[in-house]
Amino acid sequence: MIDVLYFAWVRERIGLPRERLETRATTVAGLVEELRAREERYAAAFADLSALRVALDQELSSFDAPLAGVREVAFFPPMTGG
Amino acid sequence: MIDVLYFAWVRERIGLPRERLETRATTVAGLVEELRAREERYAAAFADLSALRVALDQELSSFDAPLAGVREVAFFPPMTGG
Amino acid sequence: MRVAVQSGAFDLGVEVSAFSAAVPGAGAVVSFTGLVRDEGGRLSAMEIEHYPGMTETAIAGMVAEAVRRWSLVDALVIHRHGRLAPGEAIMMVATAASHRGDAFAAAEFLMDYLKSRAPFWKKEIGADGAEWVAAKDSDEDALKRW
Amino acid sequence: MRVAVQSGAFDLGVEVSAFSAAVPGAGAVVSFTGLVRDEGGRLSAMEIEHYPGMTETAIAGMVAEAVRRWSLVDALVIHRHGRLAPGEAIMMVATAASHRGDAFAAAEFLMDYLKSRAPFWKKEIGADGAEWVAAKDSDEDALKRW
Repeated sequence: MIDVLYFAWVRERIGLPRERLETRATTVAGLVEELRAREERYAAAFADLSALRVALDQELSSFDAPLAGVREVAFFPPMTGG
Repeated sequence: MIDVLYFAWVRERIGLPRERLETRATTVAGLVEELRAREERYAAAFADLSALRVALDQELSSFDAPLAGVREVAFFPPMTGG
Repeated sequence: MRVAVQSGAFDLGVEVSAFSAAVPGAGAVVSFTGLVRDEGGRLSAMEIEHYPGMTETAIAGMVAEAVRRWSLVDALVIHRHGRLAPGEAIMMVATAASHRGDAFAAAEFLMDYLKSRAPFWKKEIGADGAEWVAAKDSDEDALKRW
Repeated sequence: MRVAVQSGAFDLGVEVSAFSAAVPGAGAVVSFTGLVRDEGGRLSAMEIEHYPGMTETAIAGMVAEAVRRWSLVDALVIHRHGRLAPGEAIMMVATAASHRGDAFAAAEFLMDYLKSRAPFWKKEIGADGAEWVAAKDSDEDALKRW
């Protein structure tokens, strides 16, 4: 089981801020494929990965990173702090 | 007649903050020569022109600048504001 | 070094004053404050979403990196989230150092990283709807100078 | 735009607060404050001499130049003269702009020029006598980047 978090317009498009999932994926990209296949709203949210960022256990990571041992994955658009 | 002002260690070396002088000099360098010739304390203050700055009528200038029309000449070390 | 992520307002004057009073030996204090622009009256509010937990860790990491790179006496980051009105302070950074070069560089470094690497997302609420602020290429490019 | 050359102390917090409250439309406010360092206890006071008249004109010229170079909403310079104790604020600069790049650049520009082109001279009063602060080559060099 893995916690998946969504922020900003990713959260709005998918319609929820977080969910707990069972996944067979071994990489972030694999997880994205599973999500895209679930429902149209996921496919819409993950249509363009270049517009997305990912954090693994609250650290910025990349889509080809392995998921082994990861408890929390977060997807969000490029940050706009400051 | 011209007002001559001294600041910081130039003032301390010469021993006064300002004086009113009659000068025949046509440039700042000429005025410096006249001052140097007056007394030892002036010669000491003006020993090294590279350690000095000059302002004419409250604007930074240079030692080869003409004195025509100038009412106030100020000599001082490089500034240390901020 | 203090990092605060909060929904409540902060008093810029009080913070800058307290910060600069508590840096014995420092000769230079720089502060940066980001305000909600009104965009010529088109903006009625700004909503700032963040990633609780990661936000604090990410900012603390940036401050630690600034301390590694420059000779700092102290540093402070306060960043708000939630709904803010035009004119309100979104965030502030303050740095103190012996010399101005270190204080300025560290403040700019922290700002550049906060812009693009701290997990905040801004949404502008206007008369004609709400829109997520897009990240700017220029902000990403700004990171390359460090 | 305000320039103040004064012997009296100013309240940094009050000044920064008032400045940032009076810049409608600005998104970025930068402040710099120069403090008297205690130099590890060796300094008992700092005396700042200035050239009344020229000081105000020179600083106003720097502010005008900053306004020409960057897109500023407002700028403020306060610089003290006379006798100051360690820890006291010598001077401050504040700049406000739509974007942080302009606010930071203008503040650094003003600081670099105030250091080497505003007619102030600092004298450090210590246990073992008084000494005029020498201008640094690095401060003169800092002007070349503008």
